[in-house]
Amino acid sequence: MVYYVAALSLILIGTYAVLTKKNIVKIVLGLSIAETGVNLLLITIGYVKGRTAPIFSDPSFRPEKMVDPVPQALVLTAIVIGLAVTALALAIVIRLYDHHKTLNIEKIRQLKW
Amino acid sequence: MKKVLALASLAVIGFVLVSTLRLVPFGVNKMNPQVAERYLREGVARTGSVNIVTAIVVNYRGFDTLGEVTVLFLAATGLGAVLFDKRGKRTQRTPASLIVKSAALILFPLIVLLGAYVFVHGHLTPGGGFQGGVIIATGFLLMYMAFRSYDVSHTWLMAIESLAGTTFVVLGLLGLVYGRSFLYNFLPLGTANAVFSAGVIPLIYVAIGLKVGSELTGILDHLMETIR
Amino acid sequence: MQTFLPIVLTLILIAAAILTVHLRDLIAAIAASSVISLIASIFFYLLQAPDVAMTEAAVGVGLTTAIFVITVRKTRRYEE
Amino acid sequence: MLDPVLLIALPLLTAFLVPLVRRAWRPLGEALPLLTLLFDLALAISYVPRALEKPIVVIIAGWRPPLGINLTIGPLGIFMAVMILFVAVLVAIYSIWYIRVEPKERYCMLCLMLVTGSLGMVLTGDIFNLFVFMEITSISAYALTAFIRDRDGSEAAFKYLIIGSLASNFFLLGVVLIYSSTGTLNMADLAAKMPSVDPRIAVPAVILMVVGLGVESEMFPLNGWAPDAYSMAPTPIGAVFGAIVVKGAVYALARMLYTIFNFQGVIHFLVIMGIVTLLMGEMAALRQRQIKRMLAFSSIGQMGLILVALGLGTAGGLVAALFHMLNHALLKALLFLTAGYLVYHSGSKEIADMDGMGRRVPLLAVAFSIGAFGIMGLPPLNGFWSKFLVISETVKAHYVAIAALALVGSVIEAVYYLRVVGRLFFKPADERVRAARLPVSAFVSLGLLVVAVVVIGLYPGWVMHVLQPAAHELLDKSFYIHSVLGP
Repeated sequence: MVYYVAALSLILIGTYAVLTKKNIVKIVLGLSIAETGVNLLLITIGYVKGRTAPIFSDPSFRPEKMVDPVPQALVLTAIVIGLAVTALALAIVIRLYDHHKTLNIEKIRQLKW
Repeated sequence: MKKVLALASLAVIGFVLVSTLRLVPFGVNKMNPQVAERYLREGVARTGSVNIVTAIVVNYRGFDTLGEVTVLFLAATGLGAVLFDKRGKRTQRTPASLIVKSAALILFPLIVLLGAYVFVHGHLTPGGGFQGGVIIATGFLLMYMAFRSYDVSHTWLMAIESLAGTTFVVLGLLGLVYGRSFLYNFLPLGTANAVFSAGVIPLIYVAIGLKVGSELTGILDHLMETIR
Repeated sequence: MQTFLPIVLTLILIAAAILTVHLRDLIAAIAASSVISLIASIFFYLLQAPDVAMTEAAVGVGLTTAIFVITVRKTRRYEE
Repeated sequence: MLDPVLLIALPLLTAFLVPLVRRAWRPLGEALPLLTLLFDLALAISYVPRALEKPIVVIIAGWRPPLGINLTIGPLGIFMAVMILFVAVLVAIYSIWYIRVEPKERYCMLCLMLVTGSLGMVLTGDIFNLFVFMEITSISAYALTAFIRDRDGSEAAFKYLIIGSLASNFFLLGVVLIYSSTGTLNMADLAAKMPSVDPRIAVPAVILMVVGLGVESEMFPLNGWAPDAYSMAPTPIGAVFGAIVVKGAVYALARMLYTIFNFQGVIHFLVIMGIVTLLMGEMAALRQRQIKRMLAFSSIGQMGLILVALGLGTAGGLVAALFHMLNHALLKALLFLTAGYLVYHSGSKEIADMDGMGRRVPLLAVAFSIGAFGIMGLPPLNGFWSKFLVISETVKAHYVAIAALALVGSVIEAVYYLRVVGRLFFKPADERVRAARLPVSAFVSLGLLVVAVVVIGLYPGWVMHVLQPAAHELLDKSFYIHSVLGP
């Protein structure tokens, strides 16, 4: 149960940061927090109490005693996608700072948001 | 005003999610007998990989992984495009102390070795191409931090990146030629729990490891080299 | 211990998330966010997902933090 | 018979290879992306007859669905793929001369991956795979928006990136909820299992996914990124957004709502969202002074019309929606590509500075006018048929008030397009603008688009031949399920 709480609060806090923060680095941070939250939620859903990781490192391990492997595979993909988005976002942040000499979104805003 | 609006919408999202997740019990087996349980039951025998997560990532859902590799490649390409004319001399960094320098020199080969170990053993132990690649990239990060003039050859990075990506797709196409479908595991599976087993899985993971490692190093390098 | 540890970690996690959003020093905020990743990675381990735990530790705690810090070094440290 | 997975695998291979090949032999490296796209287009066209007969199910890695990922190439998928590739090839030809900002090589790679991503979106039969391809499409779109690297380009890209990533987070959350209650990710399997899922889980999941896709498909409150991204990105990319990125997302929306969930309530909700999007888009377009911003808002308006037709839930409505999607893709590409040269020759983005361009660059102005007349819905151009269909189907489905509002939207649209056309031809020209000739690349791409627009306008029956099975594929859930999972 407590994992659900953790995942949900990460999603909500991250989204809150994206929606209200003025500093663009903070906005990107918020995005990555929310992503971590979604990943945690996915893994939590795949967990089964009292079972082990889906690796047959010992022949005595039984498939009935393992947790769901699919969410783990999905989260691996999601983490890497998140890293890619973050890296691109930060490159754009550097560009924006270069043009405007500020990280405050209200001072950057030229186009209508 | 904006904050109130944001909080209100978050309250709605939170409420919906909480009331939905109450219906999803924690820690109970929700596996689909036709999908997840079959991976667990047949995975080792049919893919040769002891680590079922690796079997799914590289084999069952290998197409996702190809997409994922593309996403990273895309990020590296996009980053290079966005920061294109900002390259130049790196900002003056404060030189690291002797301790950091010598520690980096000792650790760097070990870190790269660890990364290589992780992606070669991806089908046996936790870890795989991505983890190994990221570990290698952190090794390069350490070198960047320790030495002011440390530099990686861009031509080499690009060549490794390009070749590794090509290898992945070509392995997939070979599956099409020698097997029945794209990414088909056309090599013999061997005995489980040995390094040379699981057919193409280790080969693909090595390609992914090299690709991720060189891409992330390239991203770090690009970010570090931008003039302020 | 089995039930106690996740609760404590969750509390730290939420505190770190709030700090990340709240702190005006960006380097401190990034440090707090790497704590989030660290705890998330412990959670992944506890939830029997060692592969994911390893990835999150390497990506979230290591690389993401590094690229954030580099970005802040290239721009401005304090939020105005 | 080549395996259809090559449609996706080959462009990826090319994208990975381009940097190497360019080092080895520069001309080949520059021509390779275009050659790949041409080959892909030919390949896609060669699958059309087979796909119309029976959906082609491509198995990847040797695992039958639901175990592995599969591609499902039915009438709808192949229609979308051919449309995407046709526009992509023309944009690639156009870009040869137009894009001179370095790094050109990266531009080609990003475009190639954007096309691959959207091809993957329309062909895949797996919902998480759809998410991955959506990310490929949108990340390349973010990078391309920032490609010019000026102030506004970076800002538009940042805005697009934040809105887009937040939305894809929501989409992933929806996928998580669905997985938690069905344990599968294959679309056909999901469609089969959906009726037994607790609606208290399914409805939030649908909403999250619609929000996630709504951003890319420019649905009303989520389309704030569009005008800036369209107008700040390099011009060919504006055409790509309107014709490829958005269409891929609308396809995914339709697939999600019709094949997987099929909640009548949610589908009809699209009519309301669509008409609001339409009116907001057209009103905003009327006020614009810059030509690319005007085209962007007009694109939002047209997407609204498509959403209205999608939301009707009838076979006729779906045919109309798909037909309008095709026509809008062609027309918006034509308009954007001509606008690029209008801006280039007049040296200004403002509509006011384009007076008399019709005398200086007549071919360009004529091409623009054909696009404008087409999108306004004048016969005998293609836009007429699809607009007529959308509105008559809306009336047939008893949404008379909505049809009237859509007509109002069309009238507004006519006003602002005619204003531009009038300025092009009937205002005295600025002395500084000299007569200019179009480069061959632009001539070829614009010419082909004009031909396509006119031919579809004269012989709409050819397209209808493909559209009817495509609409049928969306409406008949069990047909889709059986063709993927077997009887």
